[in-house]
Amino acid sequence: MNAITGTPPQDLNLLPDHAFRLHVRRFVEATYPAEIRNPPKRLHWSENKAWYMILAGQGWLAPGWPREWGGMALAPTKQIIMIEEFERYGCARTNDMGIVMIGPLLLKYGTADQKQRFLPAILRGEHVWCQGYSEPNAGSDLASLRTEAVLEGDDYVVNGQKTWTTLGSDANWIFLLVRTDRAAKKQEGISFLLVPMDTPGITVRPIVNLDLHDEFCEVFFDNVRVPATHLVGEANKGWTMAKALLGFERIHLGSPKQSAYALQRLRQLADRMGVADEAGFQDNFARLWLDLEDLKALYETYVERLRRGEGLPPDVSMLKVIQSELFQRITDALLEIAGENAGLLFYDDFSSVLRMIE
Amino acid sequence: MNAITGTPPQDLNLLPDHAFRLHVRRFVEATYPAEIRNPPKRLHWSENKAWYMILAGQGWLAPGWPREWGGMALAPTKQIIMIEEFERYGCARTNDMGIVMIGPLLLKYGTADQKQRFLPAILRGEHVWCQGYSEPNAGSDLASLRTEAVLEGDDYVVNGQKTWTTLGSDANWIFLLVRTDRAAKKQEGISFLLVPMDTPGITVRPIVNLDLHDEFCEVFFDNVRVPATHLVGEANKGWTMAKALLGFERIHLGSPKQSAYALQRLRQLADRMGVADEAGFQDNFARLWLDLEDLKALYETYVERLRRGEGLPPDVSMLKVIQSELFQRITDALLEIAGENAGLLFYDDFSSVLRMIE
Amino acid sequence: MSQDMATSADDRAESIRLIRDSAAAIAPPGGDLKRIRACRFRAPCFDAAVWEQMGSLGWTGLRVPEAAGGAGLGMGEFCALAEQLGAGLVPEPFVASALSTGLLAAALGHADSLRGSGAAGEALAAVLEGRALVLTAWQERANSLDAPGTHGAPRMFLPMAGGATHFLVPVREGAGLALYLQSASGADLTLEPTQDGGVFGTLRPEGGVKIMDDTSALLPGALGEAALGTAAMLLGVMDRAFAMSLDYLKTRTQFGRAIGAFQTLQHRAADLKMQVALTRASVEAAAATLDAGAAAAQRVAVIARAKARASEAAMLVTRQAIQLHGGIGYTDEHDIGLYLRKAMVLSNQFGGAALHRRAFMAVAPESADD
Amino acid sequence: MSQDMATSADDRAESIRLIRDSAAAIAPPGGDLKRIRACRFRAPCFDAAVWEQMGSLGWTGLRVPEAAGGAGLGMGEFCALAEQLGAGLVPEPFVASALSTGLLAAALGHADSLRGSGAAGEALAAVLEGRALVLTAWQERANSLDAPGTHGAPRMFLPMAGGATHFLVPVREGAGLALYLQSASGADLTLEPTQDGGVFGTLRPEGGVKIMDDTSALLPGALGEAALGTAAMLLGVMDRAFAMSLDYLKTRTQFGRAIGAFQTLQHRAADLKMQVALTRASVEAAAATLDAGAAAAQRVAVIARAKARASEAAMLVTRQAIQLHGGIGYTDEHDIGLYLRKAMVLSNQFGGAALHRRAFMAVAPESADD
Repeated sequence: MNAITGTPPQDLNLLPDHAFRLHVRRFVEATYPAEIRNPPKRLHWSENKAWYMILAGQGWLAPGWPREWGGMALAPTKQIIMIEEFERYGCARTNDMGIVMIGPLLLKYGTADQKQRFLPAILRGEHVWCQGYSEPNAGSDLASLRTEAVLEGDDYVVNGQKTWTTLGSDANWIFLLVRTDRAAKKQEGISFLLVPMDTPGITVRPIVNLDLHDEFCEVFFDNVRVPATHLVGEANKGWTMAKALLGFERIHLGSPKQSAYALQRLRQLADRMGVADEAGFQDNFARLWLDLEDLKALYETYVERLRRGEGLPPDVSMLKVIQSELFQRITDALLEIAGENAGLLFYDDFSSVLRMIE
Repeated sequence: MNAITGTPPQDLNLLPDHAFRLHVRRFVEATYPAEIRNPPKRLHWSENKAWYMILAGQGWLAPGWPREWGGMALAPTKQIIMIEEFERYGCARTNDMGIVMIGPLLLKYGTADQKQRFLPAILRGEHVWCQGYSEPNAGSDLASLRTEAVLEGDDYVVNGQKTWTTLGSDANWIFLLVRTDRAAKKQEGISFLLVPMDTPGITVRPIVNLDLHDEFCEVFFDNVRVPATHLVGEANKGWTMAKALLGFERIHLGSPKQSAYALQRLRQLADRMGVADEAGFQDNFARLWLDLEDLKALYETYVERLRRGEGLPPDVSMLKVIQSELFQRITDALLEIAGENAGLLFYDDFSSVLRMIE
Repeated sequence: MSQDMATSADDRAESIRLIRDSAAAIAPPGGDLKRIRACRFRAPCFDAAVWEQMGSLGWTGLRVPEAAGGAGLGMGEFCALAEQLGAGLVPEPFVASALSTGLLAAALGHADSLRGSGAAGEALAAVLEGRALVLTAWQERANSLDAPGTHGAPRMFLPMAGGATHFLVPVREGAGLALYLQSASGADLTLEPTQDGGVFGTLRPEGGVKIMDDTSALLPGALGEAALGTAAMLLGVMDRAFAMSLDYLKTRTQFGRAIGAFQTLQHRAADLKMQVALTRASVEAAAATLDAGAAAAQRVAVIARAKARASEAAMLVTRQAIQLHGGIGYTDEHDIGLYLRKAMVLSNQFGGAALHRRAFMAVAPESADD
Repeated sequence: MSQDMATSADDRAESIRLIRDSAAAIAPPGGDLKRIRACRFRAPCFDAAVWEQMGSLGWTGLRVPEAAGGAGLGMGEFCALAEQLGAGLVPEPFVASALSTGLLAAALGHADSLRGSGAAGEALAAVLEGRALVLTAWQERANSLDAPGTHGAPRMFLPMAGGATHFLVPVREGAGLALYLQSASGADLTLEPTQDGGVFGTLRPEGGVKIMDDTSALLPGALGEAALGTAAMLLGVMDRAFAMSLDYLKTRTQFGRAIGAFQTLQHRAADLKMQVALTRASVEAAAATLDAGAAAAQRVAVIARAKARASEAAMLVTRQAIQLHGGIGYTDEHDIGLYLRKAMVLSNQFGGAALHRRAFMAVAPESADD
């Protein structure tokens, strides 16, 4: 059931792929807010909420959720088509942590009460979630996770610090990985907690990053009391749950679209600077273009695996490495032909040089 | 005293640098055997002996040795000029381990008897030395050196294997690093032994390397008896002595000459293949050329330190890394413009692709 | 995707898998290279008996239409087999021969009125049985995919030419590019050894019979397919060299650890893995594009992409593979060096990376919109 | 080398060392960047008091002949100081100002009959005291070292133009390139912020007094010296960024080890060290070549080499320095990011790497024989 309109959306799995693609394309072209097309930076909730609510109204917010919870129950192939069409048109990413992370988490590990309380609130745009995983000085395997939650009566008392929390200042809820058993080793002894951001003891401090954008935050926890009912699943099993959430979205991290868009800008800039026909530029441009086409071909082989209903092997992560490296080289080329303009603060999108590639 | 003619050579330190350079140049041009100029591979003793004996006759074999032992006692700056002029003319490297390694070793650590026995024999071309350091599966710090020498009466009994012994099949003497104290840690417990190659129990097996040349050998030791008088310096201090031998010659490993010669070949090949004026080639050639010029400038800063009488800092080793990487890129460019010719076994000097860079 | 398309894609995948498996007959996956070492630097540098076996397996006519006695398979199968032969460093000139059988089959279809068609038919039949080897003598200078057909000009870089029984020689005649079939016996042919233990021949063409009036419309496409086949061989070469290096890293120890545990070596191995994966994606996409009957510009673009990638990646991977092996990699005794030697020969055959990048740019504006 | 030459070389080295040490007055080696942060994005984006101090230290006239009131020092000293200012991210436009003082001094020497020489003399004197800033408005398009002097064309990329008191404007007049001195007050000037917290100004020149009839023989050499000075600043930028990264690697720990103990990071640091060393060698060799009075082609060649190297190496080193710092490097709060921002501005100023490589190739055949 659609959380906004109350009507069940059409089952789009019934459409052939190509027809589905055109359907999505037409919808995006007809409804996407023009003023936030191809944003140079990650948008805040105040900027992307309009698009979020348009998707909500259409019943398209949660392509992967089951239909009984207001999702589209869309096959992975069709989810990818949807992503491709959104990217193609230059749609902004929304504050989608509730959709992408909390939904699947609660559907798999949540209690009936938790599902009832949280899922519809996400679809209505009432709960805006952020992710509290990263900590200062922690490796990516969270072995040295230090934010701690101690059970006192019916509450967990949380102390510690999270960092690089994407759009943390937009959120009214945060999902946390916290250490609940100090004696356990490494990834054991970690639990999953859902915490309202207005709980006393939480302080949010935006991080201004190199391109002078406050996309990330630090979040401090000082004796923050969280009802034990906000624990997801079993205590001390948080890391297992977090890993299970890394689904087919991993392929998205290696999408060639960022590089494709940058290469298009490179071509335009070369035209503008009058170097497009120089052999030196052509030579480098050919390398970048061919590398992009090969990345697309490799990306396609993983999409094809999904299409065949197979899982993604761990080496899907190489897409991200290849894409980052290629994007970097395209940016280098942009900087080079821009000449002195590359030093300007507002010119094309060169602050991407200063951006941490996620 | 000159070992061949019996006359003391002129003290060339008295010449100004430029005059010295011209003096060397004229000598090389007048006497160097034409048939071994710019050899594509490291020459064997049978091929380079003629040049070795010409140098011996001139009293120029041992630029760094003191004059009383038949050396030139040449200042480092002048030694470098000599090397530069030899390289410039394309002179082959000789079997010079006796000159470069054994001479300095014995002059510093050898007994009077050892000096008297070995130094003149090197200058007469009677003793041809090779170096027995490397072993299979050993790291470069020799921590895992396994060839062992056990003192039995007046002899050391040597068992083990050396490998990558340069021109080992040419030599009649080998200097060895051997383990004489198994209990000692890492580089301690290693000694320096001088061993005639015709001692029973020594087997030499040439290694055919990738460019199908037998420059290197494996040398096997099976109960080889070596008189204890052939120990150099103190027992168990071999590693310290070996390190002390790494003198200013280290700068030579980073000489830009190999890359300079390769770049010249690249230019010639580009002319021959008719691509020299193509913008794509020019662009790449400019990069390589500029990199070579910067390497020369960096090399010059270390030469300048020697000129000022300062020692070489450990980071002189970066010259070799830069030069190897540049040489590799020039070789890549050669292969590319050679087209199908790059696949030929005998064409220009492409087997350098297959050569281990020392 | 419709159910029908899915099934046909599955059939296709199965056909390619079968071909891939069948390659084990000649190129055992275990990787014993004794036969390869025995052939190298010894005329004719490949094994006539194995060539005959390749005939009886249907490989010498893999792309030849069934009507002309071949197997009539697609570029997907051709590339899958070429990859396996590359992995096994198989010296028999599979790709160069396929270029000629394609032209012979076309000649038989087009030109039955010509005097030479009988000879062409016999030659094709002999190749299909693995009793003959026909090489196309199209190339007049290095770094070119162009066959000018200059009368009397020497034709260069003929792989394994010492074992050829016939040559196909394109010759410019007026506006057309005629094709002559010349016997190898008595031909003015000089041979030079190549890094992989084979030879390149240079032919000064003379005589022969005309088997086709104009091959100019066919030849570029045929050379393109040969370039893609060579890219597939390079894929096999690098894939196997990488696999050998991974094994080596896992089994060798230094300072008491498997050397594969060293971070730097892990990073280098990861880089090589990406190059192999990108090459595979590029080659397989190109083969699929050709089999799907794409337009000429699109064909040129995907072939150029695949060969440019394969040529550069193969040199990088095989050279790094040697370095990952440490000192032993630099001995002729160890097999890993043979992979670099093969890459040195194949990288520039049917066009090197730079040539193919230029070819891509020349057609890409027409073909790259998606 | 003769004894005399050795002594003079030692004197020279000492003079350069003194200048280098004196830089600490403005660019403290400790690296406190509070002043730099206070200046950025706030007009005029540098500190007039510091500029005056640089005047009293003799820096604003470092290259100006003693006869014209300057210190009359060489490119060795100029580059040594520029390097230190780069290391300290000093925003005061030392190099851009030196380009103008050189031209002003030349104008005074050449053109005493012109109406504007009084004004030129006054402007130069004010700059030498750090009371004025004169910028040369030569550039009409990006990626160029050419001053066409087009009448009425906007002049771009004027660094720190918001704090300028005068502009020098080359204007084509017949066969010559006249030089006009225009006051900044009332000038048609637009400002755009730059990544390093400064501005680039665009001037639509108007009026002013002519101070020189033809500067066409001087300007290329003067721009070349500015390019080399910028290369020296980039050397300082990357050298300091690298040193900060090394410190970071030594002090930070992860998994209980100093992160500098990780092999991959060691290798990356070694790569950066080589880039810094090569840049230093290139810049210092170029300065020495200029000071030795080399011929024009040779001067262009060594400047082109140094700027090409410095531009590419600085981008590489400062970007990698951020990565070596991990997450914290990507915050605006941490100083390491300021080095990349500075490199982004300086890399393409007075010509980027590609432009200088082409300049090198244009003159190199005359100059590269040794």
